[in-house]
Amino acid sequence: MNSTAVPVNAGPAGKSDTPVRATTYKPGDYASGHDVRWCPWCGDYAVLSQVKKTLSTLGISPDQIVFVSGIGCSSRFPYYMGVYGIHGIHGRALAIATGLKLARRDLSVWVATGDGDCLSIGGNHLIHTLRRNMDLKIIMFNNRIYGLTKGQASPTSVVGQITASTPYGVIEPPFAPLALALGCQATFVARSLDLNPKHLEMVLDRAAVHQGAAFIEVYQTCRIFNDAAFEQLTDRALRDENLLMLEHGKPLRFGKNREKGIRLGANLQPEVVVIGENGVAEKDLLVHDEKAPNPNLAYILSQFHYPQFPEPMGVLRAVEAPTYDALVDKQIKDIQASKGEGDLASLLRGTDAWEVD
Amino acid sequence: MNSTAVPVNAGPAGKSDTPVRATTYKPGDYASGHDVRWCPWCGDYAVLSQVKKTLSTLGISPDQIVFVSGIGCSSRFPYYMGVYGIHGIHGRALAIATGLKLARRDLSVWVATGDGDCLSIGGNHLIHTLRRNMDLKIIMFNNRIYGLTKGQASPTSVVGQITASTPYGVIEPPFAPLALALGCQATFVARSLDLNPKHLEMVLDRAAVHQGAAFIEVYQTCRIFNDAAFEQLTDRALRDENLLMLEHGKPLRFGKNREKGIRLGANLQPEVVVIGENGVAEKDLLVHDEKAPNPNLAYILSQFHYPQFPEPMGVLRAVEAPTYDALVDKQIKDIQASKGEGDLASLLRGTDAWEVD
Amino acid sequence: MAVNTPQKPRETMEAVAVRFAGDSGDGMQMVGSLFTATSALMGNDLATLPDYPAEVRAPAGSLGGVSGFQVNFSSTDVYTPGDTVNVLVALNPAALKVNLRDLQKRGILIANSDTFNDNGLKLAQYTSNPLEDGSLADYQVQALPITRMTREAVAPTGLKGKDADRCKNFFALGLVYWLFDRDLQPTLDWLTQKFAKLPAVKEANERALKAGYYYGETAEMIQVQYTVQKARLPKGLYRKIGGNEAVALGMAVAAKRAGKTLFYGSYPITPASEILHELARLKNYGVVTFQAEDEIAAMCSVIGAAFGGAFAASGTSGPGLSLKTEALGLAVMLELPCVVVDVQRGGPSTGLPTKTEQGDLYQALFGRHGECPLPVLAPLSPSDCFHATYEAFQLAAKYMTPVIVLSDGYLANGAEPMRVPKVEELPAFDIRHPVDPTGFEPYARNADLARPWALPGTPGLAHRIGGLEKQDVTGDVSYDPENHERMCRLRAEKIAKVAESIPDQEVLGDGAGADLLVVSWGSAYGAVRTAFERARAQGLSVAHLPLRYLNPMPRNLKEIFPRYKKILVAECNLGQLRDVLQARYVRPMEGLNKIQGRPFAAAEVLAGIEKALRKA
Amino acid sequence: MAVNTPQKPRETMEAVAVRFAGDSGDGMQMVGSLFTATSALMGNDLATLPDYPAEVRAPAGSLGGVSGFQVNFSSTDVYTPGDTVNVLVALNPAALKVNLRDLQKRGILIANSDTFNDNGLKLAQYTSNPLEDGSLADYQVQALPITRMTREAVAPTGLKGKDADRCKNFFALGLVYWLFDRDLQPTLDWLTQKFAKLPAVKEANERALKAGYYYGETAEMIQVQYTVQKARLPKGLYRKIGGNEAVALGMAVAAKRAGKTLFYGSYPITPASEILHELARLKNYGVVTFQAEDEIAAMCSVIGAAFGGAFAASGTSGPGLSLKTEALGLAVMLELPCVVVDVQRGGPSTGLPTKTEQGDLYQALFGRHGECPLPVLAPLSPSDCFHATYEAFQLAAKYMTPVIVLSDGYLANGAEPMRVPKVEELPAFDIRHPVDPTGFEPYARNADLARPWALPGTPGLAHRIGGLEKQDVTGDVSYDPENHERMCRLRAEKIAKVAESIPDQEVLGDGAGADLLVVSWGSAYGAVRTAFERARAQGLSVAHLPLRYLNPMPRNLKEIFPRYKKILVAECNLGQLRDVLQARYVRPMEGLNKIQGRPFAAAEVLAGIEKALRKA
Ligand SMILES: Cc1ncc(C[n+]2csc(CCOP(=O)(O)OP(=O)(O)O)c2C)c(N)n1
Ligand SMILES: Cc1ncc(C[n+]2csc(CCOP(=O)(O)OP(=O)(O)O)c2C)c(N)n1
Ligand code: SF4
Ligand code: SF4
Ligand SMILES: [Mg+2]
Ligand SMILES: [Mg+2]
Repeated sequence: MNSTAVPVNAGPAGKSDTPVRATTYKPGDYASGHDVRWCPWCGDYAVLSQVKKTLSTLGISPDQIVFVSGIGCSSRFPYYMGVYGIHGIHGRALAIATGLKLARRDLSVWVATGDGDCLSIGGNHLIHTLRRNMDLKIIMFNNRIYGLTKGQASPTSVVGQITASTPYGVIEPPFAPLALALGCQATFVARSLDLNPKHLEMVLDRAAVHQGAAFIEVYQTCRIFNDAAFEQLTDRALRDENLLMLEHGKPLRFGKNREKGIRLGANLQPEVVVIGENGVAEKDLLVHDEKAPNPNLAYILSQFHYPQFPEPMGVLRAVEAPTYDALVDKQIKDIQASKGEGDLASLLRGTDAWEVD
Repeated sequence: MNSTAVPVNAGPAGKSDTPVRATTYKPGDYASGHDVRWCPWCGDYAVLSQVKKTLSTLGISPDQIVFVSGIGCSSRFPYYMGVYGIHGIHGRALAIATGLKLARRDLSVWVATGDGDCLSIGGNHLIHTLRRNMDLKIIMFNNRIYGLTKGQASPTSVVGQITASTPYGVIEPPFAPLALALGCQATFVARSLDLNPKHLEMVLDRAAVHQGAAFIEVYQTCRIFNDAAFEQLTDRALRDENLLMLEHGKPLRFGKNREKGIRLGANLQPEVVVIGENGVAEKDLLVHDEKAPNPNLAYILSQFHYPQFPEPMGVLRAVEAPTYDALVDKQIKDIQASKGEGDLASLLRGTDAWEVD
Repeated sequence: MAVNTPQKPRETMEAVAVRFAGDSGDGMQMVGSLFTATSALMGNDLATLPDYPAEVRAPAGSLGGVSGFQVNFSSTDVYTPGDTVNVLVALNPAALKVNLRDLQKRGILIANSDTFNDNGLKLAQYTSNPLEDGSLADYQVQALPITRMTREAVAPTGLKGKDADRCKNFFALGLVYWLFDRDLQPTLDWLTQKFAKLPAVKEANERALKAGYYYGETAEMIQVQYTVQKARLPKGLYRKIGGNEAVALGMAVAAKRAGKTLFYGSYPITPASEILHELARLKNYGVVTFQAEDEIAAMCSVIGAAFGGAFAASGTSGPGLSLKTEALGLAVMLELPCVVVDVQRGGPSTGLPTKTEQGDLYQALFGRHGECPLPVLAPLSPSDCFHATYEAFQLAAKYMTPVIVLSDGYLANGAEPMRVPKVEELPAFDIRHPVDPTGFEPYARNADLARPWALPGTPGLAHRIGGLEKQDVTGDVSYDPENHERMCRLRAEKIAKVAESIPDQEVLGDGAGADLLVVSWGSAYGAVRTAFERARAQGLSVAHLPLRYLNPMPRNLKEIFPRYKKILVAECNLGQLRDVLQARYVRPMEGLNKIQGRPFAAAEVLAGIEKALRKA
Repeated sequence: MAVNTPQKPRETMEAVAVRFAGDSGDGMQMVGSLFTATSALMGNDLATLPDYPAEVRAPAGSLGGVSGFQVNFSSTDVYTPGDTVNVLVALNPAALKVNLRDLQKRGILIANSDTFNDNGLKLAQYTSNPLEDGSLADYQVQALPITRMTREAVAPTGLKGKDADRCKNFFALGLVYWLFDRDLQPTLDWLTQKFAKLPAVKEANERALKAGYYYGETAEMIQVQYTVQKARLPKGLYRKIGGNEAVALGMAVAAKRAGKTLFYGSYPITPASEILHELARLKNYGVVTFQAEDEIAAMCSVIGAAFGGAFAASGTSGPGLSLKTEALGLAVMLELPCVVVDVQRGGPSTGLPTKTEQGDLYQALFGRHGECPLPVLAPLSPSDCFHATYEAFQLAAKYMTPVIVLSDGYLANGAEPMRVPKVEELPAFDIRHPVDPTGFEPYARNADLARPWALPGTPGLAHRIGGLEKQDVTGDVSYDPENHERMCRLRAEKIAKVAESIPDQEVLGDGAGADLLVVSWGSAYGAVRTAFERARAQGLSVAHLPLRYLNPMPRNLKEIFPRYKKILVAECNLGQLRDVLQARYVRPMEGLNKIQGRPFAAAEVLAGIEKALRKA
């Protein structure tokens, strides 16, 4: 072993919540220096650079951060970060991250995962992680395709999409990932876009400070296998009609001149309305409330798809709730407080020992 | 082989939708005659007898029905039915049933599964089955416990519940299974109770005729490991306060004298109100609409838990949408129609063969 | 309490096997355990085995619903719960039907005659009453109206009907206590504690217990009382321990001894769930238990926790081990320490979930894609589950590798006394987490070929690991052909080197050579050892090699095998170890195989030994 | 089109290996395939092997981004794509750096000198320009400004910049076509079809192709043109086929031949995904493809479809096979027919996903809990993937069992000509689904020990199957100890009986005995066969046993092995088959092992043969 020894119990469970250091950091402090091997112009680059920026603002040393991923183009993420990392197996990033965080509450644990990794093979771990409210920051790169394996359909590929595995077009309806997350009562649900660095930064910043499972869907363009996936949302001429930029406490407005809005109609059916037309005023619009204790508005928004509705960008939901790792820790401490901390000799002896002599 | 041959291609994919025969059947025609080995008074018995009743009304011969299950007390279900059956492996019933139904659209395929089987180890198959809208009838026996393995916590065990694996109490928030299903845009979502045979029958009847994935959560009492789980919902003195019996097109009313109702308050926050008090009238109440194209009301209801809210019983959502197996079939037929049905010789030859002589 | 000194004649016996059998609802496991605890306290060596149905509650009185608990207690060493029993308690006809074949000729049968009515006989598929039709002439039958006598005994407490009847197991227990001259006090203490909040129940059970005892003392029917002397156990503190309990203890103790947090990530499955239950109770020892959504998540959580520096482990059984396959491969690639205990049960697939088997050896050794070796240990007895699990953590941490421990249903559910080790007796852990960034390389290796266990949070050591092939030393991703071969060979060599940390194999009996060497592995030890001792007593030329390290194997095996004319490999499967030994030592071996959801009986092994020697 | 008859001298060669290498974006796979197709049409026997990077697009010009395609074409039988190449096309410095070591001394190197500028050399980590520094003196170097010549050639089409440059692969192809006197027509036809909607692109590529060809004809630099005669292939219709394509075809054809629906449930994974892609295209043949959410669901869907009566199959690679473990166990217990193709890649864990290996033999044979045997086949060549998959369905349906086919990355990506069988030549399927309820028992067995395949929907045959142990004959759940042993033995015996349906093993070379027998399995066949033939040509006493049936093994193996003094087992892993053979035939064997993500080179095997004989 090429190093000296440290106390054997470095980093047990049960340290304090978020480690904060007095130092200041630069985005470059979070880079691994390894060559980044994504295709030129892949949307993953933008996320990588925003993540480094966000981390540098938190005052957390790179040594206190761990990135865990599954398998996929996006799951190569940890290799490009100058932090601790595990490039796991396909679909299992969240399960690995859960074990790590339960053993080491002192670390800030992030997960990079793809639409296939997270929603196809990894779907079960996602829903359980969100249900438990594990304190993990989850960045899901949604390019609506399997990039690494060269272009098969993913659970977010759209109906009709031609892919290597669906030469005659996808027939399955895709997941609405944010709706799925809300079906699990996720405490932090947000969406952003690789091509809007400012917005991405804002969403990442928000996720970074959320205590609990923070689920971010990032629309990410795969240049090679699904180049046009988000054209309608990124094209300058179209995007204002197709994007709904969420702001807490603000009415839901969009459109080139923010002239349109969202109103709740009969039967809880949302409608696109134009302010000033048919007597519609701003006060008739739904007002965004990411902190609402009930997830009902967030759920309604999570189902918006263009062209019928503008697609919401930003934080759909951000509420406080105990995290699973904190509860595990608390239960242990409570029991230790009431029963006393057990020592090795009493553990060995058990309750019914007898002496032979 | 103790039997004569039939044409080798008996039962290929692509037969017609639902097989209907002219015969009439009795519930007993769907019994296997095997000794039923659940614990005395287990809630599973009630479901077994209602299922046989429902099937007997459909005019489908027992030979056309297959029950698939995973592992658990409830997953022993197929053994007690006089139909075809597969008692699969833990959590995988839906995946097995999917393959069967894709190969044999002529069969009526049902799935019996437990809260552990379906939501813990099997969660991923559930969400994908619902997303795809596979034409399967799914009965999930929710006893909020692992019965077969003698009493560990399940993902529907409630916070604080003492189980074999949580001697100091469950700390994870449970799934709201119907909300999870709605997070996947499930087309049929319903709930019933083992102890209300009439209601159970109604829900099973409705599921049986639904084209697509029909997800039924049945509150089922495990007498041995979780006897009190549904006391508040079954006790004569309490149940009227805690149950919301859904009827399509009817206002949401409950209570001993149906004096209470559900109204949607500010911020999409539902509230319990008393009709006649504070000026509340029936017209102020939410009206149940299981056929609403959007799942918003169903989602709001899916999160009701006593004591805050009465728990909805009945059909939360029932909408029409193409089923996955029908789309698979249609795609094949369309391509065969446009390209012509391929024969064996041309398949062997491929497109670029050359002659050596 | 004072029990009158019995007046009847006493006989001394070396070892006795008793089986309590009744309906699942009759509380047989409870009285079996109490009898065991008392016998342990009285200084006997012992081994126990419960046997319960696969259904949670099969129909009352049915053959499928019979539940049994067997205890073998002795004044000499005990290696098995006994092939056959000296005393059978049958609380209903079904219990008699299912268990009679294991009662020795002239053995004592205590039957509850109240249950041998038309209904009970029908449920047990008897066409005539065995207590009356002379079919039990070979046994010492004690047919007693236990239900009625229990009711009378408990009447003063006010308990009636079902509640009163529920005490009949304590009546039977009292009777057996008298028969073997056991002390009632431990059981009375237990009742006091258990039913502290239900004084009537406590009193009723106490009364039933004493009534049974006094019945033995007084009644004319039973003529002799038996004594089983204390065993000559080495001095020390003892506790009774079952295999699953021992695994849990081994994990918790290893972590405490190493100053580590124990992280146990698991998914319930019979017969391994109890490990989770045991550990979940140890929260005051700081144990973190995580019931994952499935076995894949459980195994992955273990990997994450191990990366974080915890002592991480998972327990499961066959179907769960199959699900852990892929993640185990990742653990091998990451070279992180962790322990997986597989409590084997009848397979394949769901198989016989509540029965024992040694069918997962192949899976443990070979069940991963690619070249993916890891150490495999198999404890020999319930108490050895403690030592093997502890040792698994020692090897895992020393060699930075996942380790599989192969327990099974027989060990898991069986119990025996274990000497409680002193803390100082437990081997220490020498775990070093690097802290110095100078020259740190995540895949540099020490003399044991282990890589450093660098923990996140350590300044300057940030590094990334993953399932892609790694560059030797640096751990960077590498697609280099020669490097891949080097790494595959290094991983294999490292596991082979584990042999340097395990003791040489011992052979019982003549180590210099004999006509026959019987090889067992894991739990088959008990029956094979007993059979071997009987065979030696008969003067047969036989030795016994109880294998505990399945991968790597002890280095001296290659010298041992040539000394024996013939080798017989006894295992509860169709010959998995035999094949592995033939592959490694290229020497023909015979198999003694049983795959019936039950452990070997010593008599079966003895017959196998005799047959092998006859053929030789 | 008419190409002028070339004027330069011609030489005839028996076999030539050409490798096209360039950046991932340079279209090397495309021109390689076109060259192959043309050579096939011209009657050569051939074998091909692409080699591309693990990243979808590594940085342009970098060493990690080099993509290559090798084709070996010959007038005699070809078993491998060739250890070394006669001609290397290197479109940039990185391609030269990575591939030069495989170019034979005196071989032809065609390099695009336009790319050997400062930037290109730096990316390839060259410190001086190899085209100028004399380091290539051992080769026939043709350094041409391919980029510039291509631009000029396509100028008339109006294509410019990147679009024009993209045609340079066709320039290189044209030149190589001239070098080996190949017909341009098939490629021109292909361009016409491929770019029907992009006439300018079509024309540009056409011009580039012809420019390359004419350059060869005209320029002074290349002095000789080579001819490779037609191979003496048996008469018949041929198609070029790759291993994955062949698997897909085998499945689709088997189902059609049996009058069954093919159900393919799978999850994408390199290098098996192509099977899914191929089958998804065959919808007009009624093929049902299902991309499941993961490999577990894929395998379970296969089980469901098989119960329904379909021909059900799944394809995967190592990590996926690991995930299918538990469901494969269920399939064994249910005794339902299905086929799983494992396209092996470098392991363990994620390993080397785009590289080949034979590391999953253990997993296929032993990787399930409990006693869980199933047949395993390994095709010997890309076209044999068709036959092996077809045969797997025959065995699956006859014996009612899941069957594993072990392909690998080398077979999957390689290609060779395959004689197209006539429909009548394909063995028929004799599948009987019972219809008569009289005496129907789900687990009654026929002479092959197969149980009936009764389909849901059949009146009166309703029955339930599952993973719990079953009562012999009736299939009811059974916890009976003896029945469990009977069933475990019956399942094992049934798989052993499969040996009755497979041919006796053939030995190449002296079947009566020799100094050395080289055993290969699956894809190692090609290199071992080539080496074996060279060794024979050298007069060495050696024979070759190419194993195709890994479980059960051919019955005559036990008679074959004793005839040889020494046995050498050649496999791309650390010795898995050798161990299995030692276990079964209890005879010491040597291993020739390579685990570098690459197949054996024939020269390596030859060296291994010589060494083994020297030691003997
Ligand atoms: C068990 C297993 N199955 C399949 C694969 C192959 N595989 C690798 S990545 C991937 C999908 C990647 O898609 P996504 O998660 O969307 O990531 P992207 O490449 O698009 O960023 C698949 C199927 C694998 N590595 N392991
Ligand atoms: C792979 C695997 N893991 C674990 C088990 C053990 N097991 C069997 S049933 C079950 C849970 C049953 O709970 P649930 O699905 O709620 O059914 P219930 O018995 O309550 O009806 C478990 C964990 C198994 N059979 N297979
Ligand atoms: S294949 Fe797509 S997702 Fe993957 S690196 Fe390239 S552009 Fe990005
Ligand atoms: S354990 Fe519970 S769920 Fe299982 S059969 Fe008994 S009562 Fe029913
Ligand atoms: Mg993707
Ligand atoms: Mg349950």
